[in-house]
Amino acid sequence: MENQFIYWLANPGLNHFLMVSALLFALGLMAVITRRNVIMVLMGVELILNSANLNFVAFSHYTSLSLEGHMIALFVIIIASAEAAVALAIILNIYNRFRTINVDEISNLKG
Amino acid sequence: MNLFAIIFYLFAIVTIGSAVIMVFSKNIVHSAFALMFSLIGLAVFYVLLYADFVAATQLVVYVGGILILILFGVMLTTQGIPEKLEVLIINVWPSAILSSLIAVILFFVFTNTEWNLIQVVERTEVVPELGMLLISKFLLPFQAIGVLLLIAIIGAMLMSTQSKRLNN
Amino acid sequence: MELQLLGIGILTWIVFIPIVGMIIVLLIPDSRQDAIRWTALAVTGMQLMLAGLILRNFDRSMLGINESGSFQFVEHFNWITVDALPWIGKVEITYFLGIDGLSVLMVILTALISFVGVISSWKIGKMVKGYFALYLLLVTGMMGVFVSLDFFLFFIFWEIILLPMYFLIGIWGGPRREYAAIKFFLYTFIGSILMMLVMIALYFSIAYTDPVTGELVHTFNLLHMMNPDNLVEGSILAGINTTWRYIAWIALFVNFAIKIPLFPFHTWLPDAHVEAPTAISVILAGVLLKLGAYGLLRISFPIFPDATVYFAYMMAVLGMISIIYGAFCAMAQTDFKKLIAYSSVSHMGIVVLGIASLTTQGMVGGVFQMFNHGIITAVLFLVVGVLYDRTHKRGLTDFGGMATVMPRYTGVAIIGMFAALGLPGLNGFVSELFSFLGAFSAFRWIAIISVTGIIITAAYILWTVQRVFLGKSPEQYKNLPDLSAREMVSFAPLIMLIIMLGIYPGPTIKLMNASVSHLVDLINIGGF
Amino acid sequence: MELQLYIQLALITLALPFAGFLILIFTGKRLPRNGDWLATGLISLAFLLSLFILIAKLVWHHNETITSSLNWITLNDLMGPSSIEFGITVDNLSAILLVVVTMISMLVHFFSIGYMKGDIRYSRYFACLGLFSFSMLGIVLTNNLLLMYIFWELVGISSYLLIGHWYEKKTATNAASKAFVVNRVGDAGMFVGIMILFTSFSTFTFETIFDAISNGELPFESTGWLTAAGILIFCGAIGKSAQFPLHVWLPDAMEGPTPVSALIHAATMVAAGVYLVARVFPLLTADALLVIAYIGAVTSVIAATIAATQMDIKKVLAYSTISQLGFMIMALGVGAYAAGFMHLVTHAAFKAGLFLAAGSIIFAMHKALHKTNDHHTDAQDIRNMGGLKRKMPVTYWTFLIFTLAISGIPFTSGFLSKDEILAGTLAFGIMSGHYLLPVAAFLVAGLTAFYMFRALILTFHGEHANATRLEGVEESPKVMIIPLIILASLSVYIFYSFNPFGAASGWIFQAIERPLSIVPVAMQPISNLLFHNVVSMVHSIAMGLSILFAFSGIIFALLVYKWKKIDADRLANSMGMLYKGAFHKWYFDKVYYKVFVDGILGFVKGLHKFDDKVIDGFVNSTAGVAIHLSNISKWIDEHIVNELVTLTAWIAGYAGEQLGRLQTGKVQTYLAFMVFGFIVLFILFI
Amino acid sequence: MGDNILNNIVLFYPEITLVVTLCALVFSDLLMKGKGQFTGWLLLGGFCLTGIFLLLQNGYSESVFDDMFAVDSFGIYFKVILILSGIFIVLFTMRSRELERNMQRIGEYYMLIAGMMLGMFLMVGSTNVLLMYLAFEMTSISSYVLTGYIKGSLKSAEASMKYIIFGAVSSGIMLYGLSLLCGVTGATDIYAINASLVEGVGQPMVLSTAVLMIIVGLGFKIAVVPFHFWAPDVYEGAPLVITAFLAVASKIAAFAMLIRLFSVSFLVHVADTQSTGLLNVIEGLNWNIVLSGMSALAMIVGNLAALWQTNIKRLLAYSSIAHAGYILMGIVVLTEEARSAMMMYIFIYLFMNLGAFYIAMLFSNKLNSESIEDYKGLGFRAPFESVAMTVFMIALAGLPPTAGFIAKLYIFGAAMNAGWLWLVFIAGVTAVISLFYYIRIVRNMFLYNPEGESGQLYFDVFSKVIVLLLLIPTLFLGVYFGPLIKLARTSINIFGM
Repeated sequence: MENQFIYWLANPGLNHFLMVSALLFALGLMAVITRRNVIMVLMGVELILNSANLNFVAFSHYTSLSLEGHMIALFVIIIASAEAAVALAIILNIYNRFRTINVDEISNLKG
Repeated sequence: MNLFAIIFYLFAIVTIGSAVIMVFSKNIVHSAFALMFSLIGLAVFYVLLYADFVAATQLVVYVGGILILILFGVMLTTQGIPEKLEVLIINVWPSAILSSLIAVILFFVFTNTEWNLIQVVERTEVVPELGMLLISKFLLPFQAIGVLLLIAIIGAMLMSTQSKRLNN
Repeated sequence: MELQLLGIGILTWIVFIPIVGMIIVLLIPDSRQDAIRWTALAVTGMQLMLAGLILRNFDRSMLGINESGSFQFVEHFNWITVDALPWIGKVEITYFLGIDGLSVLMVILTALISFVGVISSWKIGKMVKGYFALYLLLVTGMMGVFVSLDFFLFFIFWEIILLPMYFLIGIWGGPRREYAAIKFFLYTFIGSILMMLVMIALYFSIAYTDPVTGELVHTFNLLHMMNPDNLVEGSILAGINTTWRYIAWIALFVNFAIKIPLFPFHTWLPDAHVEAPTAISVILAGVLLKLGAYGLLRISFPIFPDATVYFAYMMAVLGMISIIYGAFCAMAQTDFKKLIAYSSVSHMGIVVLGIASLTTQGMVGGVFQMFNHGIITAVLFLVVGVLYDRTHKRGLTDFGGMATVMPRYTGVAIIGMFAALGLPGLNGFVSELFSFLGAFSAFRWIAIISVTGIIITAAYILWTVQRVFLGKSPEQYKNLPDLSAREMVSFAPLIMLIIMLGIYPGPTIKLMNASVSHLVDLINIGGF
Repeated sequence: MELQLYIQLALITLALPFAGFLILIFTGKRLPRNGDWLATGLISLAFLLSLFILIAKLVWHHNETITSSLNWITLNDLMGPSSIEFGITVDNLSAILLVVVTMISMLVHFFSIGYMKGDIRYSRYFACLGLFSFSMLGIVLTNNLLLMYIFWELVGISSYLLIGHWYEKKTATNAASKAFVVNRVGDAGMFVGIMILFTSFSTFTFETIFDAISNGELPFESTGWLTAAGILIFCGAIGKSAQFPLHVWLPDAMEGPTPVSALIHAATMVAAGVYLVARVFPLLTADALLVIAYIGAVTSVIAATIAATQMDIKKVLAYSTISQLGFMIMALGVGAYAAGFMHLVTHAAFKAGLFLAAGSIIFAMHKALHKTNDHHTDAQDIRNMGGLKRKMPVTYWTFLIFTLAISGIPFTSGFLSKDEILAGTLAFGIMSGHYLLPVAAFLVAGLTAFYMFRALILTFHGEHANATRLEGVEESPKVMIIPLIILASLSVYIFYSFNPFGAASGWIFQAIERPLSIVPVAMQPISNLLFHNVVSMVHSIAMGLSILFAFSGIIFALLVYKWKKIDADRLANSMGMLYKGAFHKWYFDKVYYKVFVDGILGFVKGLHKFDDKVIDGFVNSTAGVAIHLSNISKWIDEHIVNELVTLTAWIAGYAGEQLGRLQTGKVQTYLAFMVFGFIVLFILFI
Repeated sequence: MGDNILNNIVLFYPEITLVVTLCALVFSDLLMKGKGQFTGWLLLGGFCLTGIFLLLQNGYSESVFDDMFAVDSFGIYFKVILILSGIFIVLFTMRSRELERNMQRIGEYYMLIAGMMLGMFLMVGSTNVLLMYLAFEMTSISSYVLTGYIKGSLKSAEASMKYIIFGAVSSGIMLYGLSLLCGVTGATDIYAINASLVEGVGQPMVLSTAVLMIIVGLGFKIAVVPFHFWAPDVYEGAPLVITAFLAVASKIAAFAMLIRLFSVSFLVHVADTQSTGLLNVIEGLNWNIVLSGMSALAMIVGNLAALWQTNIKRLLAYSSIAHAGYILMGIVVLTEEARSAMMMYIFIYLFMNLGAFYIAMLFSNKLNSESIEDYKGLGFRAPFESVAMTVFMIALAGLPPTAGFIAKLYIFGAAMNAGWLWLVFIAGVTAVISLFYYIRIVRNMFLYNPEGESGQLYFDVFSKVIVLLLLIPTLFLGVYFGPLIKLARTSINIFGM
């Protein structure tokens, strides 16, 4: 049992990458939920996207997904950049209006 | 313990460690740089997984593009005032519980899954194949992402430019 | 029996003539209020004439209920037909109008009360156009319910009533009109949703085989729904005495009980009545409450005879509670209108008691009581309206000695009151008699307990008479004018009917007798 | 004479007063003299017709029952068509009562012309009288229970209208409502009884029901239900005939005009209960009859004792009426069918006479009071009267005759009927062992004589309380006097039987035969034949006792009020004299006085209190309870039934509010919720 | 291969038209900066042309671009609905005062509308997870910006920020789910995924996780509980027209994508599906149960939370959450009948919801307020519009004789027929609750007298015509809906099923 575990540890495979991606995903979520700075939230989102990307690439390596996984990863990177651009534009807009980018202070809409 | 494993663990630590730093660092600039390291670590993973083109793109677009963008954002919104770089983290515990729950769930799921693994192909020539795919099967997304970028540009312009009439 | 005018069936005329009237009313400029009033009067008058025509040509021997061949003035057209698909049979919604003994009285009642209602709303001065437009829409809805033989159509008409009523109470009502209107609306809407669910369940559980093409057709046709052979094997309402059939029956019953209104679903009624303008109270009590009992007879009973038999006792108990409880509540009121509202609860309890007996006598009594109650409460609300118009007060203690001040008015009021009290010689007695007789043969003790209701009724009616009409009149009301010609016109037909039906109810009972006993027959075959 | 002619004549008789009602109610005020002549004329015509019917019937078709009916409603049900027939029946019973009703009504009409002169609702008054006469005739003529019930209610309503004739007076309207509602209680019972019979036999017609029962059909296959049906139908009579415990309305009903009291609350309507019992007599079981007899007895005793203490002349008469009605009911209950019915007839004459005479007195008193500008003195209180004999001789003499008749003095009509009832009661008591019944009957006979003479003496004899007022009193006009004279003459024995000491040979006994009981043999009362035999055996004893009791009552009254042998001492002398009297010979007298006058008076006072406080109080408190109940149900309605709905709405609203509170406006909270939702879904889903 | 692509292009005309329109907009905006509503009319023309091309496609059922994109009756039905809503949105924009004040950037506004429309078209038609995600993002990015279009408004800015944060996280989670899905099946297009699943990949756990994560993303777009939190805030903050667009078009597109993805991928397609109308989920993957719970929650939460809202946009936001719940019932119930009922619902929802938003916009133009408290007495100041609003409200509440009733009737019916009685029960109860807040608006309009200034409100003919365009279908479909049923029934065919 123990040996098996060590063997498993010693030979990184799909699951290892998936674990890393899972951790990144969780950390990304954590950042998104806890950080009060909008930009930090954005960074958390990037982390989430990257964790998914890692999945795609890992799957394309280990399973029959083949190059389509790479393709998706590429597209996701581009989409992420587009989204980041728009998000930052919106953040700038927010900053211009509110003079803050603290998410908590931007909560006039509620109920 | 082969090289692959060593590299994997090394960069796994780098990636996750910098991600942790990113999440918990009080200074936003530190966070941004931590994110950069994390992304670089991922790029290394991509290389490990024989996805060098993706790795390159990751470096170019993410590290070179998005991260710079983010830093610009930080600068623009803090306007160089150091206090503003210090950012709050609150509700750590509830969210930590939530996030770790998610992680546990995913771990649980992954370890309980028999993946439909295939014999790992050691690809050497990935880029030409990707190129072929891009103009055959993925032609439509390829075109569509062009439109997406156009829209993003329009949107970003619209959002970031100062309107003449602001007083409302 | 077919009757057509200009190639269009008479039932279509009678249902949609108010809609035409509504459009005309909407086209008349706001300022010409009298033209609007006269249009409404003309339209309802025409409707009344059509109702008379129907009565004249009505064949009393035809059964109706579940036999499509013996309905009269039938109009049956395809409305919506969707061809069969592999996974579901043909779907059909039809425009199916027809009347039988159950509905003919209600059609006449609706036409009459609507006509009287227009006369009594002559004094409405606020937004005359809107008022009469909504009023006419309301009339269409009511009339439509009574002549529809397709569940879908029935439901549409049923719901059409809601909104005009809401506005009529809500805009032209008293001080707490908003509360009353929303209460009315919500209560009825809860019922409607329940009915809709049952309608859907029935729709899927019923399919008949098209005699020509051999296709399986899902339909909303009520007559097909009454045929147990059309129940689809394995569908939710298939079988007999199943839990789902009971649940469906209860859902329908709650809907109808809200409209009737039966204890404990009645609390919307006093509020609605108190706040509604006179004519709307008249419509509400005169016609709207009948929709509930009519729905029970037209839908619940023939489609679910087994559940009807199963729940008959419960219905009778609720009827009994309504009778006594309503009467007690009426006695405690100090507001004239509220008193009559509660008396409606009590009197409609008699209807339910009668029809719950599932005997011919009881059901004839119940249906007849529906008609009579419609007329009597119409008179009573008009009576209140007359006083309210003159003094803007409705408290029972505000008046006294009206008999000296307004003798003609008092005469009319006393006839109405005594009819409500069940005085022999006036129509209320006959129907109460039959209801109680029927109930007694089915549920002995319930009937006996219910009879005590007539004592309480006598008490509160006489107390009311004493407080309002007898005694000395207050100084400020010494010179109230007696009934005007317009008011007399609105009272006259009702009073005449009260007396005529009290003395010789035979022909009226004969109108519905065939259908009612056929219904009883149907329940007895299906329910045991 | 063709049999159908009876029916036609009866129908015309029925229609005449109704026509009067219709004409007067719509056009009364525009007619000359407000139409009193029309109403009176029509009722007189009706009287003549009914007199003709009676005579023809007795002479030519003595033993026949003539029935005719038409279909009112036909109802097709599963068993085939069943029809509800409306019909009238002319037999000796109804023919006699027809005459009684029309005659009294006619006389009251005449009397009213004088009495009601100048009333503001003069024509309405006559219209209502017409309505009443119509309804009463309907009750008399009908051949089925439903029609009986219908007319039953109609007389109720006309009584209501007439009691409340002066509706400006609060007491009058109260009395009217009370009368109607109390009657309704009885009617509800009657209605249930009718329902039992109809449900079992699908018909309302007496004959058909009797046929069915005699064929062995029983309601719900049980004799218990048959008894119940009988008692429940009798409930109608309890209400209408003011029997214990529903008698409380009748004294109050005296708020109506006095002629109305004479007609409705003395002679006719209240007797309808007796008539009803007579009509349904065949289906009454022995148990039901016993209940009826006891209720009659209790009523008559209570009412008689109360009557002895009343000061209002109309109240005295009212209680006396209740007492006499109890008498009749008791007679029917014990099986003295013809006697009870005959008492109905004779009582109608003399009690109507008494009321009319009282009306005449009150009319005169009113005038006198008016002349002296005295608006405080009660014109109906016998203490304010006295000595009227001189001023109103005709009234006095007629009143005296009526009083003799009601007291059961030989040679009066009352003696005939009362004697037969007493004999019947005695016979029944002997045969069944229910001795309380004859005891009560004789007691009441004595009491009746006592209180009637008390009233007579206090009103007409002695000194008037106010001499100047007495000067203003004058005899009533002829239109009022003549009816009194007619009624007085009708109170003489000769009209009923040529033998002043035996009614059995009179025409009423010839015409009326107790019908055979049709209930199952085990439930039958004592058979007619046996009963007759015993009655003839005890008849002379009963007569002797009857006369004894009557005279002792009269003498006692005379002792107390006329000769003041007892009373005068007490009033004239102070306490010292009381002591002296006790010390001397009068001690005995004083004991008598204590025992008999104070004791009896105290007892009856107590009883009156019981009635006033307990029975009436009970009825009043029932009303109170009803009002409380109604308030409670109103409260429940407003707070519980309604609140439940409101509560549901509130819960929905509260939930909505809380949901709104979740919407904090902080996007990260939303994200946390979202993640949380995801986790929950995951846990549920996996 | 080239021929193949050329053939495919014929079936791609509507999308191409949209792209061309977008480009034309960019150029015309450059050339005629701020010249009135020209760009609007241009977009309108483009939309109409797109619509015509769509109608011409009627009857096709093909997959194009190497199984990237499907042109089938299902897609066409939804695209027609989307283009209709697009046309209405452009018309609304022309009447909106709020947007008139920001006229100088209207070119970009229309471009983003066009882009969003393209994104939604791709969402409806895409059969590959990549294209799905791409389309999803395309739609999202446009809508983020459109939400923040009113630059002068704090609310608008805040809304766009919340929207993008929530949207980015949701789409990230969805992407993660997609990655798991692709990984476990080894395929990216939905037919292959289905084939692989039907073969029996097993692994229900990871599949379930993937499905759940996908539901998060789609649930966000549909705004269904518990992924709805953004909706009220964003709807309130966004320009009214955009709120309408989000509540109608973007939601409908997400529904189309959800149905296509889930129906094609996660159902077992057996031969007799056509005859029974019953569908079966992949063994061990009861996603419809999850959706049923979400549907019930959406109905409950949406309707309850709407009770106390005073802002019309917010109220309609909650109402649209509730409606999402009702529509979701059609997916939960795995029958073709339910799907057709749901498609009917969506068609009707388009008219009644757009109608409600439009009237709200007209009122807000005149009153400068979105509070329903300010609607008091409007029934007398603007009778036509108020009556229309009343009709839309009762349609949303589901009362006959409006189309809203038909929609509810059929969806309830389908659910009941399939035995989802508890869901129908909840739907019924919540429908009653919903009446309360819908009628509150009607009450404020008619049951109160005008407060303060009470002059008549005048709207131009163009505005009224638009109202009529929405009003007439709402009423007409309530009494004559046979053709709609037929249309919905013939349009349920998804390519590959």
